[in-house]
Amino acid sequence: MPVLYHKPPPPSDDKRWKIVETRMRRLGDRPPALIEALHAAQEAFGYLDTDALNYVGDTLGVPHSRVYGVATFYSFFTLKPSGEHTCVVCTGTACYINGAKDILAGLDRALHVKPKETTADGKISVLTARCLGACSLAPAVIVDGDVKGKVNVGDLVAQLEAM
Amino acid sequence: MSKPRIATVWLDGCSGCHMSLIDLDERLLDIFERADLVYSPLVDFKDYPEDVDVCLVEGAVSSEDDLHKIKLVRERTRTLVSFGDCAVTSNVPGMRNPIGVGPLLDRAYIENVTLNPQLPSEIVPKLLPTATPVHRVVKVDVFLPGCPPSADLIYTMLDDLLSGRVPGVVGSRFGR
Amino acid sequence: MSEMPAAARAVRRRATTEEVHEGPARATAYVCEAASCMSAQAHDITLRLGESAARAGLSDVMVKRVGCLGLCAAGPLVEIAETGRLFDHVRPDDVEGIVGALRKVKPTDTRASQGPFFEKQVRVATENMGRVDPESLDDYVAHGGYEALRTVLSEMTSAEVRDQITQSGLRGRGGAGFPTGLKWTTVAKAQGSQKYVICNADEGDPGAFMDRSVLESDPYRVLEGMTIAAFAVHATEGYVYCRAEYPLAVARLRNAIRMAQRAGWLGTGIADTSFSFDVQVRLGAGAFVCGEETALIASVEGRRGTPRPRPPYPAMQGLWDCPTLINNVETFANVPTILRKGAEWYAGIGLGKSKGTKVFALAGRIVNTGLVEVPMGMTLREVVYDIGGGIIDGRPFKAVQTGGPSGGCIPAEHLDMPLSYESLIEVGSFMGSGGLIVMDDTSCMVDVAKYFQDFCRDESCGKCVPCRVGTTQLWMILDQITRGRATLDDLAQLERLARMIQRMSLCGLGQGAPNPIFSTLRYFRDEYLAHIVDRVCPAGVCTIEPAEVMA
Amino acid sequence: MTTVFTFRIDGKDVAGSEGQTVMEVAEENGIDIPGLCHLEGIHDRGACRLCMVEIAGSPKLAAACMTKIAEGMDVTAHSDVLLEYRRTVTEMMFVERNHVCAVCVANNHCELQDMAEGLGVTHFDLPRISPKVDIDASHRLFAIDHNRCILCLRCVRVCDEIEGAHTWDVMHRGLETRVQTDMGIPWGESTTCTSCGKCVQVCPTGALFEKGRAVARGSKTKRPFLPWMKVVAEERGL
Repeated sequence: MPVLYHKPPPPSDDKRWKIVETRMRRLGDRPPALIEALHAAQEAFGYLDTDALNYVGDTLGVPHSRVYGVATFYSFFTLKPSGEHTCVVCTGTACYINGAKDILAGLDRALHVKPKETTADGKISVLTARCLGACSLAPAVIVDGDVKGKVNVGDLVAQLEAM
Repeated sequence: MSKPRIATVWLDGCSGCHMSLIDLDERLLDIFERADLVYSPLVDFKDYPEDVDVCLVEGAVSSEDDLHKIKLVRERTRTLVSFGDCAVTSNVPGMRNPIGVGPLLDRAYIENVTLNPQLPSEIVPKLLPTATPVHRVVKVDVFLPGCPPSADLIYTMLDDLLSGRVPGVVGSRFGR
Repeated sequence: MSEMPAAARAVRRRATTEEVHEGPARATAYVCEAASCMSAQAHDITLRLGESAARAGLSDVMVKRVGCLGLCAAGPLVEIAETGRLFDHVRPDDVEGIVGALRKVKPTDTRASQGPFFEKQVRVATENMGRVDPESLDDYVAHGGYEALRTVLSEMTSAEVRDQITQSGLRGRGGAGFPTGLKWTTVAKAQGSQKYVICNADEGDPGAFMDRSVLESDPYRVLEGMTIAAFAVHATEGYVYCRAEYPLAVARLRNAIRMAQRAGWLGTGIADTSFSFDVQVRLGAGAFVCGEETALIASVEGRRGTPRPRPPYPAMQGLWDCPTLINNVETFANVPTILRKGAEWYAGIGLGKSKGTKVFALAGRIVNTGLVEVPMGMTLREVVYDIGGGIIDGRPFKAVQTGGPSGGCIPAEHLDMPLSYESLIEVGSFMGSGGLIVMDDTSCMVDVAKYFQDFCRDESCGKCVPCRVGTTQLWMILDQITRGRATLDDLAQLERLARMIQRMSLCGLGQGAPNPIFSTLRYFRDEYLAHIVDRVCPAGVCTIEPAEVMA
Repeated sequence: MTTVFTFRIDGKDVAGSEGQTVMEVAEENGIDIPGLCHLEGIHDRGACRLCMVEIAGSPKLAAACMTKIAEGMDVTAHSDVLLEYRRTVTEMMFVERNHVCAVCVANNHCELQDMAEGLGVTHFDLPRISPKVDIDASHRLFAIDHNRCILCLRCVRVCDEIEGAHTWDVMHRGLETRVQTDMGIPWGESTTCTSCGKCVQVCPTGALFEKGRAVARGSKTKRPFLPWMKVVAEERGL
């Protein structure tokens, strides 16, 4: 299936676009590369903005509405920049029966932030994950990439508040 | 043997269903030859009596007053008819449900009012969180959808009930 | 979730640096570097052990990173290979002690018993786990890796390979247990010049981490299994569809693909034959439904992961409408061993129509949280009590949940039931991918059913009406029950609706969504009634609302 | 030469050519199988589940719109169980969003309303979900009221397969699923929409409608197909 129009230039001269462009080119600049390209863009920029979605769609020859449909279907993709720090709470079964619900309630009480939200000061984003596979550490959270096991709500809140 | 006792009740609705009932015209004479109307917004009885055979309920259950009334009606009625779309689906009164009571009242009584805006607190009954169909609150025996149900449908249903037949699905539709 | 755990970043940086010492060693320390131990700073332990051994002048000691040692609850784990001595919960200041133990290892030492957790297991898919370095192709080959593929390519026809798999009785380890040999034969015989092999590593069941552990611990085995499958079904291209939530597994898998390509185990003309096959990784992006094979295909094709009605089955019309073989990670991981040891050997393990072994992830209120592989037919009691070490704090066992959101809860009365595809279905559950979540008296079964329904409604793709609307309706009723606001009529409606959703939904997600409700109703109806009639939560989990609050 | 299969639907002997679906053959033989996502001329997706039928020998129900016919198959398209299930599906469509027939532009011209009447749905046992959803009236000629959308995706398919614009697609998933234009932007700002009106034409409910139509005045059957093509062409001087 040939691409009907010319490849668009990247939205800016930010070097990170190169990574996205290369990823797409390696996969033939064709529609099936859409999800991989979105992964590349999110990894490079932390989230997917309209520029990124348009660029990826135009390069791969995917209609914009379909790009948007895909980007919003998968919960891994985020269209908004996240806070300075992220706290991912695992809500897998093992964590659930070991108190993940209490952790989320504790975060909401102390920091007024619910899953998929960022605190008002833009400091901390709370996300949930469908099982990190760290069931032996239940309940588990990931704070800025570091997995913490057997989490105590008070300690977690204290750590986040100190950030 | 005394005649069957019929009542009609008006909850949160536009009264259109009652208008449609009046549209039975001369057939009303036939109905009330065979039954007594013991309670209705169309007649002047103060309290809902005991021992009612058939009650047509128009409107959704929207306020604490509606809730109180429908429970009383259910207690004192043998066959309860959900009369028209508001009673059956909550219809137009239900359009407020996604909005929520707080924002709804704010919009109506505060935001759009220039002179002495205030929330009504006396006399008017308190709104329930949602306007619900009658059958979500009490058991309903017969459903008569329609907005409003046509006079023909109402007649067929009453005729069935008064003749001791079980009213079937009466071929009405929501909205019509 | 775009954050990558620090452990995975470390692997990515390190990529392929060899930490395996050359030559035979007198003593070897295996350090578990699978995700669970890695999140407990296991890699730091590896580095410290190496330094410490070097400082102590122990030149004949090897410190080796290995995959999952299984006992995840006790990580970080270090095992002395020669004696079998296991160090758990290793902290930096334990390192000197381990070095001391390494110093004392004598050539005459034999492995001592490690207790029932290890002794009662039978390792097939996980035979290399905790033994080989997951980042070293040489180490895999040194442990018998690629022997099977070499034999297959040089001595067998594709029909013979399929026969072996058929005779072994291997069934799909992703959950449904479809006979693997039959699937391979269907794809092999399907018309089409281009065929694909896809490895389903979109392990989505909460509480399941078998596939992750296999990929983290022994990625070459999965690639070898896929390559054998490709030969058997005449495919030339393959994909591993892996969850993006498993960065360590993805990093090791990508590394393994690169190494295998370089060594000629993937690519054109594998092992100097005319057979060609290559593999690419495709990342999932957080959609549970993509574990369903038609949704998975849609996702590999770069689209929204929505399933489509079957037939046509992917075996006839799959990826880009070509015949496509889709098997799960564990299924592929069994293949090399079956071909090396023979179909009869494999068929000799197990019970009835459930042959071989099954990997289970033990989690929940169980002492030995971790990864185990047991022969089919082992009783649930042996798994939970002998291997799993029983319930935390010695509390009473209430139920074990298997099969993820499409599975069910098995009560104590069935503890002596042998584990097999058939027996699990008989008691109203489902094998699923192998997550076993143990619950004690602190879990409310209505709340558990609500948890799974919440999961299903959140993961419903939204394509078909019964699942999109129905899972939320079921959740709403369960929510009312847990608040003490439901009636017996609501309970009747719950059951009616659940049956309808089971029969009318488009894919396995919707069809299976009511299962947790069915099984908890079957065994724990009294808990439902307690919430509805007596308005109490026996486990004390749910918050019952005051009676006067109106619906 | 096409192969002809003979088989049975509801006990009636019927025949069709290889490749046809159960739905198509049923229609040709005057057997009505309900369906709302099905529309002749665009690809089927088997999503509304109203056309589910029983096929003897199979434990699972099958979507008639996507099930290819086979020699000797024995299809049951109408049974008490199927009727109950179809009623529940229809109910689900009603309670998912905020359908208020009395104030709907499509009142009396609505396929969902017809479906409920045809199946004898008199009320909804299921509680309403009552989500807060948007109305987008930014397009010059048309508007979309998501309160009335049942996600049949006829609009998405007709826009892609017939018009070739692919202005419409779906966003989010599960109960949050919505049809959307371009990058989820207001319809009026879409750069791909040709204003052809096909989506409005095929919408089974009052979700997509022409602006300026009053309640119950949204009939799509009583006027020539795609009149807006002419309007737009004239405006552009074509």
